[in-house]
Amino acid sequence: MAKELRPVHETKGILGALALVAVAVGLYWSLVVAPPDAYQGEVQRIMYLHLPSILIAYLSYFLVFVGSGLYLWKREKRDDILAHAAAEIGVLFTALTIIEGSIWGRPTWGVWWTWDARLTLTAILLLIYVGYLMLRSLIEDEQRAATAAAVLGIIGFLDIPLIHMSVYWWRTLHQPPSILRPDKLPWENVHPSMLTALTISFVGFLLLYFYLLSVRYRVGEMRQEIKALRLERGAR
Amino acid sequence: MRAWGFVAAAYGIVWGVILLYLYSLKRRYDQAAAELERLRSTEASAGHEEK
Amino acid sequence: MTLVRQAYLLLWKDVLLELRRRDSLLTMFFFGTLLLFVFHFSFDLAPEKIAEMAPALLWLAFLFTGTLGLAQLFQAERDNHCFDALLLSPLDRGALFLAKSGFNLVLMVLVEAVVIPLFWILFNLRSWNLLPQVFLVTLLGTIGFCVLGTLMSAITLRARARELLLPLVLFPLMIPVILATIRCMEEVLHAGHIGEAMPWLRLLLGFDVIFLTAGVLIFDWVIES
Amino acid sequence: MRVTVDRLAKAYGFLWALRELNLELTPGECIALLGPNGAGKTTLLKLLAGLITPTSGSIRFDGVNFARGAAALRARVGLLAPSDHLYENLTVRENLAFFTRLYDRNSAAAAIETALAHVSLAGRAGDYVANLSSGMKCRLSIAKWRLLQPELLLLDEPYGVLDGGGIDLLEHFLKQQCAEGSIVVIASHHVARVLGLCQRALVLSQGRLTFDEAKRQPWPSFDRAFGEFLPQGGS
Repeated sequence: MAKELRPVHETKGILGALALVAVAVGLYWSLVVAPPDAYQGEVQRIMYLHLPSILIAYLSYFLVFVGSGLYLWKREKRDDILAHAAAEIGVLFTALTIIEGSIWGRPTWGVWWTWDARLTLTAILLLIYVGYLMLRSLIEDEQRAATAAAVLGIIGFLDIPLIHMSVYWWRTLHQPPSILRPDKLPWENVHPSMLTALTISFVGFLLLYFYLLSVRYRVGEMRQEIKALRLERGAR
Repeated sequence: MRAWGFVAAAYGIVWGVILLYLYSLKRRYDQAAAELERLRSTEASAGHEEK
Repeated sequence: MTLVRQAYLLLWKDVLLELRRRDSLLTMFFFGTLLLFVFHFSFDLAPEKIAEMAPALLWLAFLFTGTLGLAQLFQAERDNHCFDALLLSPLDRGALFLAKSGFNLVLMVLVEAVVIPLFWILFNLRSWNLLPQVFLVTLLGTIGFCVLGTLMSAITLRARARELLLPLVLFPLMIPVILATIRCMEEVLHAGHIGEAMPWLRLLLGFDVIFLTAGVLIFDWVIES
Repeated sequence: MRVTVDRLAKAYGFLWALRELNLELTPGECIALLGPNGAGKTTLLKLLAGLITPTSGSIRFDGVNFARGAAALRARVGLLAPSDHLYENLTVRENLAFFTRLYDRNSAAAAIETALAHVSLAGRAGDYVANLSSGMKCRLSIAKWRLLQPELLLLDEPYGVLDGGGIDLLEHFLKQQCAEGSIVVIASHHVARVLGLCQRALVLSQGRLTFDEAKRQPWPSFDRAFGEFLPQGGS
């Protein structure tokens, strides 16, 4: 995985520029071109942030899983650096998703927070990967930290479908879907330019994500090089 | 018009946070790059002194 | 077969050590009963309400006592560098995982065997005939807890503030087990049989199987001197 | 069993504990591992025992890489730590039974009693290890490794805690191990003692192997290589 990233961060200037353009176009489309939603009105525009964020978060956690698995298998430091970078950015986007959901929920449901299945699931994801970052920072020895984190990266990802299932069942059994649920987005009668806005937004977020990831990966790589150099210098 | 307030808050917070993250990333990047540069240059000279 | 033989040997060793010291078991017993008293005083509930709350309260108690056990799980190996002695040996690390999960399971089941009847007594519940099913559900949940808990205990072994870190990483991962056991127990107490909660029971079984397998396979890489 | 160490290196954080170490050990050899504190002796023993993973380089037993997970190879290596690696709250007998079963060796009660009698601990078989003196723990370790029969036995400073009788026991055991074709590596500061026992000396200094020769009687090269580490007056 990390190998494929190499050409990415060599061209990360271009990637950053592309991301900037896509994000700007996406913003224009989501805020100006797309019409307000028939039921939810203008608030629905938050969805152009919300859906890409959560997809990016899941993509990130998938990369954590892949990096962790490769690290345990091959013991290559770069896979661990990738997993660490992806986890950090995944946490960022998960937190953003929750904030957006909350701001969207206030006018839509009348509350900032409700124990809706989706919100709960996202909050649990955040807890798991904040735990992942804490675990990393609390283990002194670097190799051990990497190993421990890799195990959590794998176990956490394997657990997501189970958590997903349990949280959904729990909500549907407990609370009749009386309030408007976010999965009841009116996909049936979407305006075509809404879909376009969502697509452009998503592409923008994706480009931005890979830009952030490549920079964060490079930071990890440089820190590794610094360590290697110090080791060389400390050579006896 | 109240709805636009929520939209503005959401977009403002999200892009604000992302920009903050970008800033912190840039700081860490520059710090690491400077440290690496410093080590590389001193390594060359230190190697001469020892030999 | 070596796996099972070695796991049994290690489990035997841990049980023997526990019988001599009784550190974990006694503190877990005491803490479990203490929690029941605390619950009783903090939720002064009507009897019919208590049957509804019972599953959640019981599981809260097991979660806390179980974490207490997990925090001390590798204590025997820490003294005298015995962990090195195990790493040095031809021991299959999967066996170490099975033994440690099994040991925590033994401790927790012993505590549960006391705490559940005590709960029925202290809160004046009448449904004694449902206890076997409650135990069965609890057992399945406890297996899941011990399996994943052992893994997390092992990876936090060398962390600073590990007693705080362990529940922090463990509890979010345990949510399927917590929800499933509570829902199953509610159904048992309500309907008298597992009935509608069958999918939950399957989820619980799935969780146990997935992480038991993952643990045996992954533990080799978890353990480093 | 032939042990080949190839360009072995181990770093802790920013420091190299061991660098560029090449070594060849052949069956039946008894080897002294010498060097001042912090020279990397313990690191080398831990690497050979598989307790830590090398930063680079390899260790091979009969040509097979001794990497992580090689359970069959681990059974053939032993590390005798003077008073460690025993469960304090198990009895002497239970400790031996546990380890012999773990290594899948003869765990019959008779074998254990014989091994205990050999190190004169027969009377303490039912005592907890916690109640033994450190010298007795060391004797127990000798009994343990007698039962486990490793083909490569590593010892880290075994002399400190033993009395005269204990030292005789240990040396007799080590000679016997070598005679049976095992390799014995002893790290120690008791230079005269280990040199009396061993046929080959390795000297580590600041993480590098600076000396590796078979023993001769006047041995000027050794005195030159090692003299600087000895206290005034020499060995």
